[in-house]
Amino acid sequence: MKVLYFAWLRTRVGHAEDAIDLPKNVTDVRGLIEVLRAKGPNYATALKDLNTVRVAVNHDYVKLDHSLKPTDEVALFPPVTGG
Amino acid sequence: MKVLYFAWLRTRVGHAEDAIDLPKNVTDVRGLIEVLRAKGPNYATALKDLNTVRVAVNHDYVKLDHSLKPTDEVALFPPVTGG
Amino acid sequence: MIRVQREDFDPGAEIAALTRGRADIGGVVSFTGIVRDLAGDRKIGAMTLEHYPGMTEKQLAEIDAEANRRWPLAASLVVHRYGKLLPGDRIVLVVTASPHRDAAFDACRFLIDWLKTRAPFWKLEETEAGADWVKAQADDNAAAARWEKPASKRPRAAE
Amino acid sequence: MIRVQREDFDPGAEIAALTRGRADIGGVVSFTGIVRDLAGDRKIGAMTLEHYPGMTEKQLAEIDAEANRRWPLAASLVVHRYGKLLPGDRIVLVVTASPHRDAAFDACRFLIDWLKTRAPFWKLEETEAGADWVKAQADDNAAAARWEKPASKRPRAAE
Repeated sequence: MKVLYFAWLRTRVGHAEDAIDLPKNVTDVRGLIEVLRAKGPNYATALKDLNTVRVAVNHDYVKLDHSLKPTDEVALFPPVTGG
Repeated sequence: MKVLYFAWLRTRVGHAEDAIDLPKNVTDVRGLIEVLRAKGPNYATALKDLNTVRVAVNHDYVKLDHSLKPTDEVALFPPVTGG
Repeated sequence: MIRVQREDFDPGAEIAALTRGRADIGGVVSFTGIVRDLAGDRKIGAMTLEHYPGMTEKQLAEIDAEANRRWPLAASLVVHRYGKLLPGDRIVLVVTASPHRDAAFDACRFLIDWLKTRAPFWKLEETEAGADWVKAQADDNAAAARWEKPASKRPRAAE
Repeated sequence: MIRVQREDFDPGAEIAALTRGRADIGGVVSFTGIVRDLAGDRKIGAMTLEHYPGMTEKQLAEIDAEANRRWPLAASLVVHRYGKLLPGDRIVLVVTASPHRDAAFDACRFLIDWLKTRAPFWKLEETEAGADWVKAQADDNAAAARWEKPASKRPRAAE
């Protein structure tokens, strides 16, 4: 599964993209975030406060209970500030 | 006193401008309109329904009870339709 | 700033001139009015805009000043044409610039709403059935009334 | 219509292209967003706009489609830049055209309000103190919330 990071989530994680093999017992966004947090302190810090994290799957906004497929493109990023 | 007409008020009166010598007993816009109405059927028709007549004195909107001076420029016209 | 002219105007050039070299402006809103080819179900061939020279400028300047009193504008512009226009021609331009977009939007809408009921212009439409003076629209009066101030701002409120 | 691009745009040319040969359009409203030189009291030297290619286009197209569902627009356009910008640079353009000006004003404001909270762009501001990611503003969320539909339009309202 492709996971992308943007803005300060990207700078805190330290890179823009991961390829993640989702464990079988992990089926939703919340589970993916737990997997990521366990990858190291950079991830744990970046993903500490989920109030400041937005999630998109295949270019659409989703909530934490959204189910994931191995072919999904997941993106994690802060609230947007364009315009 | 200079009196100007615009739009269909001008076409109904038949010309764009009059020079009016205001009788001494006429002191306000309402009185001026009575003087004009008496000038002929073209004026009487144009000024029949005052709901559709707007009045400006020296380029500002005024009401029918506005006092007039001999040096005033008075304009009579329909509700505006620009923009 | 206001202008009354027979000639066409270029909205992009006006917007650019108003904002050139200004880094204190967050948002610019423009309204461009265009002559439509239909009045109800009648096809319009042309339109002639009559105006009252002198009063037009005075009324537009007062409306522009009122917008600048009500909102923190960095710049504002009203351009209104007169004379003969064809369907598709530009007729009026309002541009407002402000550090904050809400002020720019509100002021732009206020300016077009108020000038439609206060600036002395009259449209003569030419259709196949002849030439007709356009009637003032209740819609426009309602739109302008949105911007009436509460009683505290009216000159006679203290009486 | 939407476009995401690094290059500058010309508001006047975009407005003209959207309305050329159209005599069914009564009013065109545009909003141009410009990079300001101040963030609070800090002087901004430059700004870099990061975005999420693919998702940006999808979200902007959905917002544009929603505007066209809500209002009777003759045409609409959103152009948003990314990359490095300087104070005074144009950053975003929204243009809406409609037979009636209220629809054009409302749709333009809706588009800028919604894209500010939904389009995946992030601003990195460079000041003397260093580079900082801009924080999302409560103001912008409040502005976007103005356009939320009543319960009947929400997908879960029937539950």
